[in-house]
Amino acid sequence: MQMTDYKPKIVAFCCNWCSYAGADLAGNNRLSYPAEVKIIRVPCSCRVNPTFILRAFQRGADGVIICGCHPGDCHYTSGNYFARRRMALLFSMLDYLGIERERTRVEWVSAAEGAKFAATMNDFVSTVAALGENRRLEDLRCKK
Amino acid sequence: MKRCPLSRLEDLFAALAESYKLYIPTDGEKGSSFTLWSEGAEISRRLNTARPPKDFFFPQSEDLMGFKTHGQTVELVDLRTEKEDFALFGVRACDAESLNILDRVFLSEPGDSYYASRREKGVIFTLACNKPAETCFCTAFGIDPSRPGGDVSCIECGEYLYLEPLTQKGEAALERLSAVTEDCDSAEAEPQREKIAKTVSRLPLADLSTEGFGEGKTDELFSDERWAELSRCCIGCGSCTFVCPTCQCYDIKDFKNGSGVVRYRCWDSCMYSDFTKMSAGQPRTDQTSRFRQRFMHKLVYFPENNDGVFGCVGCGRCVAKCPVSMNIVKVMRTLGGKKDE
Amino acid sequence: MQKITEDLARRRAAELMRAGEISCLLGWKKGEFDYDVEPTVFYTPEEVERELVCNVFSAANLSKYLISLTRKAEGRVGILLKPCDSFSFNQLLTEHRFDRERVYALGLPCEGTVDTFLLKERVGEGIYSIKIKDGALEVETLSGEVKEIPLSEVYAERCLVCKSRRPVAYDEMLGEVTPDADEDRFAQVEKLESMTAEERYAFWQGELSRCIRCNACRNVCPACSCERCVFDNPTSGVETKAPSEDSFEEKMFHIIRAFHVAGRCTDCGECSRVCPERIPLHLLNRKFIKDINSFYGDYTAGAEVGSRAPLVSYTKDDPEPGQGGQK
Amino acid sequence: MQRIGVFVCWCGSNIAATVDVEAVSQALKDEPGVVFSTNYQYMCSQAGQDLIKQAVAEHGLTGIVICSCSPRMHETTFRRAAAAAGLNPYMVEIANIREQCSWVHKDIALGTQKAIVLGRAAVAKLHLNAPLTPGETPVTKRALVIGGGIAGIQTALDIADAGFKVDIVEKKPTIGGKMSQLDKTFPTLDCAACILTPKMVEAAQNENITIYSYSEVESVGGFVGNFDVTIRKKARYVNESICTGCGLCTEKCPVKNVPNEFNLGMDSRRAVYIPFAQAVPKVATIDPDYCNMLKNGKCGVCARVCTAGAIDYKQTDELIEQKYGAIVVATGYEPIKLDKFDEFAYNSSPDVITSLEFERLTNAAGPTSGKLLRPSDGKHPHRIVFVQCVGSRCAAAAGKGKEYCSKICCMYTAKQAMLVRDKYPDTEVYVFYIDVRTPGKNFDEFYRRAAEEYGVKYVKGMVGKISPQGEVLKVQASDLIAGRQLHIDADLVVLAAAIEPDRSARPLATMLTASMDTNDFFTEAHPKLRPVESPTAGVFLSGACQGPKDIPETVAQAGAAAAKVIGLLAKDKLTSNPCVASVDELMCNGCSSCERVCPYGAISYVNKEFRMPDRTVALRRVASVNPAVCQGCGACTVACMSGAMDLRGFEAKQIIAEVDAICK
Repeated sequence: MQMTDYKPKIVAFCCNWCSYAGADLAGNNRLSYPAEVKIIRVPCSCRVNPTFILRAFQRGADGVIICGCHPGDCHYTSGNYFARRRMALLFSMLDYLGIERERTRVEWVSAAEGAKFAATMNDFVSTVAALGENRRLEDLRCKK
Repeated sequence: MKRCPLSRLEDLFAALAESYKLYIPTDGEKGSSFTLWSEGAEISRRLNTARPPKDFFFPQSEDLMGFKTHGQTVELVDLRTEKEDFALFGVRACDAESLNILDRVFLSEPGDSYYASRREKGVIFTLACNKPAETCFCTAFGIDPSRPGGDVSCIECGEYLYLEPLTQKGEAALERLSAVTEDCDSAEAEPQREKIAKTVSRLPLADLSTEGFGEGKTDELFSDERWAELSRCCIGCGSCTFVCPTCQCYDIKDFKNGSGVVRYRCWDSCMYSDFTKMSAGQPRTDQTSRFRQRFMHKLVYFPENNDGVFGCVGCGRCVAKCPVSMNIVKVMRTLGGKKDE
Repeated sequence: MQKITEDLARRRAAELMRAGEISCLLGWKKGEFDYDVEPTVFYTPEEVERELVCNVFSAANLSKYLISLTRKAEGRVGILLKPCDSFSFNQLLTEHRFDRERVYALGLPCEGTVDTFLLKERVGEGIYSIKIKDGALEVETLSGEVKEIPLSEVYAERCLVCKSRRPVAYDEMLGEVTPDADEDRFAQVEKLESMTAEERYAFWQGELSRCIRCNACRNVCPACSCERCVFDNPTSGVETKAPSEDSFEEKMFHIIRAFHVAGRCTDCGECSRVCPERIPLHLLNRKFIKDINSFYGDYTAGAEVGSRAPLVSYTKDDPEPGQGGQK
Repeated sequence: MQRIGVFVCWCGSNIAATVDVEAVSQALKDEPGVVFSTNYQYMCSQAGQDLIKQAVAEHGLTGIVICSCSPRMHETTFRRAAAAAGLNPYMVEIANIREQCSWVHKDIALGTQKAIVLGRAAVAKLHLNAPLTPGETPVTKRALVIGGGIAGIQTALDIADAGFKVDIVEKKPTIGGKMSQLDKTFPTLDCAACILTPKMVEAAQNENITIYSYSEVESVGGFVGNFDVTIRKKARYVNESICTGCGLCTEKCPVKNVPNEFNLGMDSRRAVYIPFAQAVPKVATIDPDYCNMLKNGKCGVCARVCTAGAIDYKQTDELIEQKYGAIVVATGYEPIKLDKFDEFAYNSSPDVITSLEFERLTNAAGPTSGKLLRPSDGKHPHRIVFVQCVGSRCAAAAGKGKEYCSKICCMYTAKQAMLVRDKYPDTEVYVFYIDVRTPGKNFDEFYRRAAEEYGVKYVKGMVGKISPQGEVLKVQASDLIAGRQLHIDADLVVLAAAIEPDRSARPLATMLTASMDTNDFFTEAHPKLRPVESPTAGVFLSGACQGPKDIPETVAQAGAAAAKVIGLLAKDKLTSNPCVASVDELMCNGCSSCERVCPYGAISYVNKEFRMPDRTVALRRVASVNPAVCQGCGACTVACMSGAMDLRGFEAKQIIAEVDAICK
């Protein structure tokens, strides 16, 4: 059922201190993951507004992942704890509205976890690819 | 005049649906709405639809055009969606009249081609109101709910539905219904019209009048101090505007979709704080002036520019839907005079 | 019972006004019809005595008006608070939206308010007049018929599952506190949760596609008290005005609105009451309330002034996102 | 409209091998606002930077996008280059097409396409960039050191030596801290007092140092460079400036049975006391819990004997307000309470003591004048068992003790065991251990000397139970290497109790808005790269308040903290990161949500009059961000419903522009 040439669009929000550095480390170690993943650098996972996530889906993203420091390791001490609450509630709401829950994810990736970053992205892309295109939260005007 | 037995209403709809996309009011759990007719669909038992038929001619949002970028060049894209011929059945007298009001806005030169094309494609079958509601006050604007306008004016009386063509478009439509209709005397429906007239005279808002409004009243009414009191609890939402069959204000916006722009227009409300906002700010900075604008427009400015025709048809939707019961009736009662005064 | 409260409210409010304790009173008065009761501000004791209406149709939550009224009015502002409105009142205080010292609150007992849409559906034709009797409404229709409608059949859903009839804020209570409703507030949410994702999507698509973006839900909401809403602000990047053809913007609007009031919404139900399309918007807010309760422990916005809302708080072992509250 | 220049870096072949750099620069040429686009071998090289300067001048660029390696690598480089070219350094955006593109995607077509998208996102963001200027705040050239132990003293001395004023706040009547209670120090065995007391005297005599002993921090306001601190100087009922420290009062005071905390309650002192002979300040203090005069107004002996007239029963607490540019936390540690370790009979037998008590028992100034005598009967112990890891390295599930290693116990136990064997060769000494950890200069040699030269019997295994029986302590233990149970009749048992942060640290952390870990140790801004700074700007960490450490490490960290403070105080003005939160007051609701999520206390509220859209004037409560304190995390921006709060450099509309560009 899955089209072979279908490439999901994935937006990854990465905190500057851990996950963005983790992504850099994945690069340093040449650990590959699909090019569909595009990273947006934010200072902290707590900078990610639910608006950004919905906006990405509106504009045709098929999956959105938020990566931050592990709980307890936030560069700003508490940012990821707030992000965790916000995303837990938001994701639950999206699920409630019937949006596939596999399209959203939060993953804690430290600056040392280049391998985890690559593995996470590989897994997320294949999960989203299996779901197919996001049709429930897209704005058709983007296809005009 | 033609008639069709009420027992054959289904056949009449089927015949209409052969030539038109037919929409009839149907009942949902949360209210009634015009829906595409399909076999077995039942016509609404409620007096009127939650939203007026305005949407068919002037939808809440519609794409006007698009721009696509290719490198450094821009291409113009026509996003107009052409409608097929369609028929609306069961439009009430008030809503039918509202289209005449919208015509004055959209069809006067320079005409709005988007609206005009839809108007051209649509044929309106109106239906007299056998059971008006307490919120009805169309008579205040000279509308007779027993003689609705549109292309074909219909009334239920006894066992029959009586159909009278009022326009050429209506006549053409009726011709296609010859299999389910028969000729009759126009007097047959009179008893029902009288009955309606009697009910209407007993309506709680029957005494409402446009006395004190209309052309030439701007100066007197604009500076009336009672606007502040009238609008005191208005929450500034647009529900009155968006359920109104005659409100026709819109905003034009650009939606940047990444590969270009979709230019669309959407309904706007003079109740909103950013309505007609300009670089210098909002012309109306408080809710009182926005509230006043809405009713002055319907009761004074519109008639002033349109041969005395008021911008309200008394459908009563705003009366029913306002979250805090601020409505045109209150304004007319407070600032105008009663019929018998 | 209701009549007694109304008389008491008229008398006390007029007294307070005459004594100069309050300069004006936020209350309700009769509109065009018997069921049509509108919020208003009274400035004279005579108006209060003549026009104040406290009955099953006094549905509007008045607390939000305090923000603008306390800015404008001289002296203290009087307000009538139903129990559910008192939660909104506290939540607004928690967020410093008005000065408590400037307000004198009269608490009202409440057994529920009538959903006028249900009432009209139940009556089935035009309503000429309504008499409120014990436990029922005596409705005279336009056709002259008189129908007796039990109140229990036309109470608003929000009242049947009311979170508490125990007022949490007042300077003075008028009458006795009534016993709490006993229906499960989260039953409807649970029903939706038990559906498949496809069914839920179909349900919400059906509901939200009717949205006309009139903003009544937002403008009436006591938690939506922003000086300027992000959806009205062209620089916010999310400003929207109308439903788009495929209804994305309504989804965006309602999700973000629910998120913005998450942990702050007192479940007063005004959003659903005022929706001209009768979209059950409260089910979005109630989902957040239910999740907050199960993820982070029971929390009732507005139960006390100054409490820390769940979204501006955290613990180190909160559940991870996407795991339905599992830690 | 911006005039944007795009520079695509090859990074030699690092990028160019898997990304078609020419295609990328060509594609980005078509982006709105891009007036110049090129690619070059090494953008970070001088030649590459010159290219930027040249293009800025030639094309009148207002901002530049560099498609290159990670911004974590060269953002600063390119910002400097932009500044050198006359641009605001914040008009630079970097598309990471190396670490996050060319190095991870092997397909050239895909890599190139992604690089273009990332470039577009950077261009889209840059369109919305605004020039940013770092803020400046003046610095109060005075430091506060909280805690007067060796950490605090060393930090204060180092800061004072650099010529800055520094105040020490110590809650006890004297500075000196835990080190003053120690006997000898490992691994050199020099006497603690001999190396500490000169430093205490030096601190007292340094004219740049003010010591507030018997004082506590009451409140802290302000921010880096500008802290406002209130210090509560507790009433000691003795006028410090008059008291000569002669000690007459402490001899004449009739209340003799006050437990002496300096000797851990193993002997007594008077109600008026000087903790120890070398106390600094050497001033008497009256203990209000015991003084008859203060309790019921009957006595007054000390006032009568004091020839200087220093006794002042009416003295009250004094509040001192002072401004500081930097604050150093040096609150140290305490041994844990052993209430939960019933198996070691600490509470039931006086002959089971902690290591710190042992220090006092062997100290010449201690309760036994340095003779090792059992607390119970004053007899000389002939068999001593040392138990290590009492409360350290406990499983969380045990419900008692600490999970961490207390770090210093292995070494001081070796020291204590060695000293016993040295002074009393007839004494048999056992040490029970899980592991012996001796990483440190000359540490392992020291331990081996104890075991090999001094005949201390090291047994790998834990003590299971200690039961007092008559005069002896029955020690039941396991020898893991021999694989057998041991039963030893000991005369004295010494427990190496775990150490934990001083209890005053938690409330202090709240005042400072400095973060702590679950064990109440202060967290450092970065565990490796900023180990002596707290995440809260202007707050520095010295000594065991940040984690267990021995004296050399403490002194080293104290010096490092001092160096950081000196670096801060040496500046006349502080420039702050301009990527901080900013509030649009017209939109702010004053709801306090932002304040509640701010980890730095950077947000406060003010009441201001505003002209409202309807032309009325309203007094509104609005947030105000202190840019010197804000670290730019952005937590407040999402907590803010109205969108009044935004983060410079990462504004909502900028991130949305990136999202849009990526999803295109």
